[in-house]
Amino acid sequence: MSQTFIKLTKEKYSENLIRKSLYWLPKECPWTLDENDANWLITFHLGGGNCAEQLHKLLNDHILREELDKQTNLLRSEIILSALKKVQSDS
Amino acid sequence: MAEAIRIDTAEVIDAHEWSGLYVFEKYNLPKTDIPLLPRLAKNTNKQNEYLILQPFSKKAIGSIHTLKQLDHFSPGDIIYIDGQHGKIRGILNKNANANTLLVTEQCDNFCKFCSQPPKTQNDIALYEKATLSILNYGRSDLIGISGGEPTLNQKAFSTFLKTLNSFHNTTPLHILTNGRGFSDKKFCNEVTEILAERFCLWGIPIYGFESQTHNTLVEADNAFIETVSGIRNLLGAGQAIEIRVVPVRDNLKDLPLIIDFVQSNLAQVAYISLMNMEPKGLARKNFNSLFVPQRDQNSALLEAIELAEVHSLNIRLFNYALCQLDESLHKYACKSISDWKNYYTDECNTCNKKTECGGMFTSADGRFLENPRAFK
Amino acid sequence: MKKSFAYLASLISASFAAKDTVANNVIEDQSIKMLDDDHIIISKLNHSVSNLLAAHRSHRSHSSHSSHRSSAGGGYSTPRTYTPPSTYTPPAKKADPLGQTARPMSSYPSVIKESDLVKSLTDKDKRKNIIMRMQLALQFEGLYSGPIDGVMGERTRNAVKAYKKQNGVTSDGVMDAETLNALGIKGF
Amino acid sequence: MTLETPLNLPFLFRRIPKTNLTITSGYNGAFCLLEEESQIENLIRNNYERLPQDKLNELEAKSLISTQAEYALKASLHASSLATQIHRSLAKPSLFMIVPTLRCDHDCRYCQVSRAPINAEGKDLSENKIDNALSLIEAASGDDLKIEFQGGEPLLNFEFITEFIGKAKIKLQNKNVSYVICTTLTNLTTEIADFIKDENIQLSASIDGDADTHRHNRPSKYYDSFDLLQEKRKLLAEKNLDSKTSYIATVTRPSLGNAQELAEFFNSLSIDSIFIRPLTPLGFASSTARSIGYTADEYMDFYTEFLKEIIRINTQGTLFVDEMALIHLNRIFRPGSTQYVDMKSPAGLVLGSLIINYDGKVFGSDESRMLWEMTHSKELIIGDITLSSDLDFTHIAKTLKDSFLFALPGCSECAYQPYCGADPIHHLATQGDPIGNKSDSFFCNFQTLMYDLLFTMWHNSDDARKVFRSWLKL
Repeated sequence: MSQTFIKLTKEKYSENLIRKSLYWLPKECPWTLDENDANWLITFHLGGGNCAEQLHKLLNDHILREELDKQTNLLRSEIILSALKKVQSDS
Repeated sequence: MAEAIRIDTAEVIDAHEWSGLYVFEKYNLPKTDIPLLPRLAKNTNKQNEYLILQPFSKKAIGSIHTLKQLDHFSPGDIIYIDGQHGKIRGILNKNANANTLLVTEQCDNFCKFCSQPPKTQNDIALYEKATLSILNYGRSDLIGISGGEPTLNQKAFSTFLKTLNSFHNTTPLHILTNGRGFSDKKFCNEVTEILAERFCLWGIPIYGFESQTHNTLVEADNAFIETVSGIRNLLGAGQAIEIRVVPVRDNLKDLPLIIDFVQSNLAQVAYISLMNMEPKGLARKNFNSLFVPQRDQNSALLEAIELAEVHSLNIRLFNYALCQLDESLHKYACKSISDWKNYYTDECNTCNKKTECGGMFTSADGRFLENPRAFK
Repeated sequence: MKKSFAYLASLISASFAAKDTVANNVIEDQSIKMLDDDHIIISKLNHSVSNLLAAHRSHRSHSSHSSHRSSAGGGYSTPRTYTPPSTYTPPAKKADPLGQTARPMSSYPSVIKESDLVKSLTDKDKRKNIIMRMQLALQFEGLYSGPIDGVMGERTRNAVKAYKKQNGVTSDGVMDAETLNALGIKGF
Repeated sequence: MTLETPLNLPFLFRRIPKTNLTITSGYNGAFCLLEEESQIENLIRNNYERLPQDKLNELEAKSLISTQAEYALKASLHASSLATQIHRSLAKPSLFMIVPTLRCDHDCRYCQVSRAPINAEGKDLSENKIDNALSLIEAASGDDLKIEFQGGEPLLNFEFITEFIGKAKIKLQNKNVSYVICTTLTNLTTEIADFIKDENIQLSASIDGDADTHRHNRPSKYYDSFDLLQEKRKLLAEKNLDSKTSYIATVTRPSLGNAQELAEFFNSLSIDSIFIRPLTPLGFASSTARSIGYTADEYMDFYTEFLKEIIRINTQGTLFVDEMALIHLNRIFRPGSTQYVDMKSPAGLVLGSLIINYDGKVFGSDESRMLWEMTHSKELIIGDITLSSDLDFTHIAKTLKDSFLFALPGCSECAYQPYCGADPIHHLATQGDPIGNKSDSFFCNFQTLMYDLLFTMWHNSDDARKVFRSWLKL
């Protein structure tokens, strides 16, 4: 059973990004995450399948989410926190 | 066609010096703890003579003559003698399908289709008259408050409501406002506290899903943001809101987007009312740029209504003639045109849906009349 | 207290678990705060409203209101053209879009004499009511802020004086015909 | 849309697998479906000019994007919607379940912990606990509530039900109470039927499919469960109780291949709705799981066929509602409207429902009591009416605090967050942790695929949209 390796540069991919993406991989894609100074090293233990492809899809979407967060995350948190505050002061 | 006379308007002679508000008939002694209006009562001995009576006694202090019996008024109605024009008008009328009091003609919106264009003169007395009318009116059914912008003079508006409260009056009110004043949380809280014990429905216009369209139609900068903030604050105070939309050329295709806007941002409103433009006042002036025939509105109306129903928003049509609407829309149409300002054409009289139909605006005459088509 | 759901609710909405998780990846920079707490509302119909609303949903009375603004015409409306009556003399200043000019003295009705009026005021209920009417009018004129109680007190008296001054009513009484008339009060 | 370039407001997105659709949604519950894969990139990267004008309008109307001028206003509206939604979720529970007995005359394959032999001792809730139960309910409920008798088979302790309702009429006279009995119907008698009619009680009866399926899933030592069920349905018809009865079907592995037949069968019963649900992966042995269980994907492959058939039946003129789909549609189009316990954030646990077990113990949900039967972990208990009518929230509060979707890993970035719910007990039971790993969660996978399916059908199928609209009007 061959393994698949993927190398992703740290400057392009944050750890958060890597982990969030790996999180959503199906059971069929068991993985381990290693790192060196420059890169994230992902190993898929059962080769074949489309695990790598799936991971790249997930990474792509999470990059978009990060970009959106840059624009909206502060407001997003404000909305949630002030909503909670409002409910709290009300009950 | 001739200028229509509202059914509860009558001709009167030699009444100039008696201009003012009166309670019609009503012999039972009224409560003494409210500022009472004098009475107008039939002189049983003299045809078409009506006596001006002091609130308390049967003592006549004057009399007027009408051309015909005032049999469309009922005891307890509030009426107004307009001596200068020799008219008697119903103000609060038991038999009217809608009773509405005008409390000011000043407004900070200048809607392109306003049927009652704003004026600037000091008309503070209208609040006093409205207060007297409500307090002296025998009934407790819902009364409309309109303008102008009723809340433009914030002090007068809250004084008006406080005064009603001070006489333990709890008449439910349907207040037509542009809501802008309530973007001021302080004013919103003040008013809603005064209204704590009173049912109030706020009819507030939204003419677009974003500032540009709305502000252009009401010809006021910042109106959209202030109106929406006002609605938000009123909802926060637990008030019941009716969103009013007038479909015209500028916003017809946006109706579904307006529904989207309401559902996404103000989902707790009680009603959405789509109201066909009345060809009156400024609407008559701007007719060509605004007017869309009712028949050409059908598809947009249907789309908006279906969307509203998916979101379980309570939506209705006002001022549409059934013969201009697709069958599928009839159940949303309200027989809404106030019964003193609508009429039926000869064609209408042969229509078997006449009784369910609001007919035409009296103002929709000549080129403004969309040719009716009788159901047979 | 343990039983109270309000207590549980506050416990949960205090949800620090949630707050932390959310606040985590946020630069704690309140200077860029965009939301004014005052502009955040919880939408819940107050009780009287929700009840009556239920009633009104079925009961069409409210909705039978006609089109945008048209209902305004249901009440008073300003006369479009103004034709002064033959006996016309300039009205007191009080603006009155009702088409009800304050009644000029010259056209004072023959059916009622100053003396009758005075006599008719002897009844204390009538007097009280006239004072209420005056207080109501003066209140909206912004001249009187006391209770509408039908008592001719200091504040009411001053308000009347002020009004007469403003509107050039020269009579010396406080409740004489000219004053009532200028205030648009009739029927006494 | 104004000429001024807009700004993005906080929104969530998901590419719906096997389609070109991307769903975007906001904390106000609004959603907008983007038809091309590139559109979400253009939206997030502010290349608005590359989006069709009607999309921009829709996004702006729904406050997913905004002009500079309206930005603060729309932010306040988002926060207000969220505050209103949370406030509602924190209201008092409206569903109160009572287990008059754990005894049951069925041996359903998927139900092992919540039943006891028909003659077992000490498995009934005794009548002398009714007063405590009622004072608990009175204190814990709002003006409107539903009381649901569960089991076991509640009709095996019918005396309890009659006495309970008798007393409830006095104790809860100022509230609007509706009653439901969840039953196999097999113990229905003329007397019981009359009582149900007089008291205007609703029935929720189980029917898993045609004779073979039903017998396979819901066997009984004492009789042919399917034939007896049909017999009792005749009795219901005679008593005009059809309209009072709704049917619930639980799907097991053998049915996965027969979606169409199943739909046809339910339709042939001339009932106007069916609530079809996957197994609760709780309360039966893992050995059983292999024979009757399935993954969320397997179930949803089945369900997709099932729903398509239901829609076909509706388009041919029969109104036949799929209740499970309707619940989700209500969540989509009327956020916060349905009180469906699994679909709340914070969780419906306690806040949506309470259950009083046969032994008097009080739990926050049906799953909680099942988990209790399996683990006996005290944290699940919030009260015990054999001792008092008080409730103790100390343990449950923490769990609930951790059940706001916007703060949960996996949920916080999910586009279905405004419509979905947290199910801590499910994850506690299946993964040993109330938050759980969503990528490996049956609940999450099921809900996600469910919303994928409904949004796709809503967008792509005119027939489906028509049918969904007609259901939403009911």
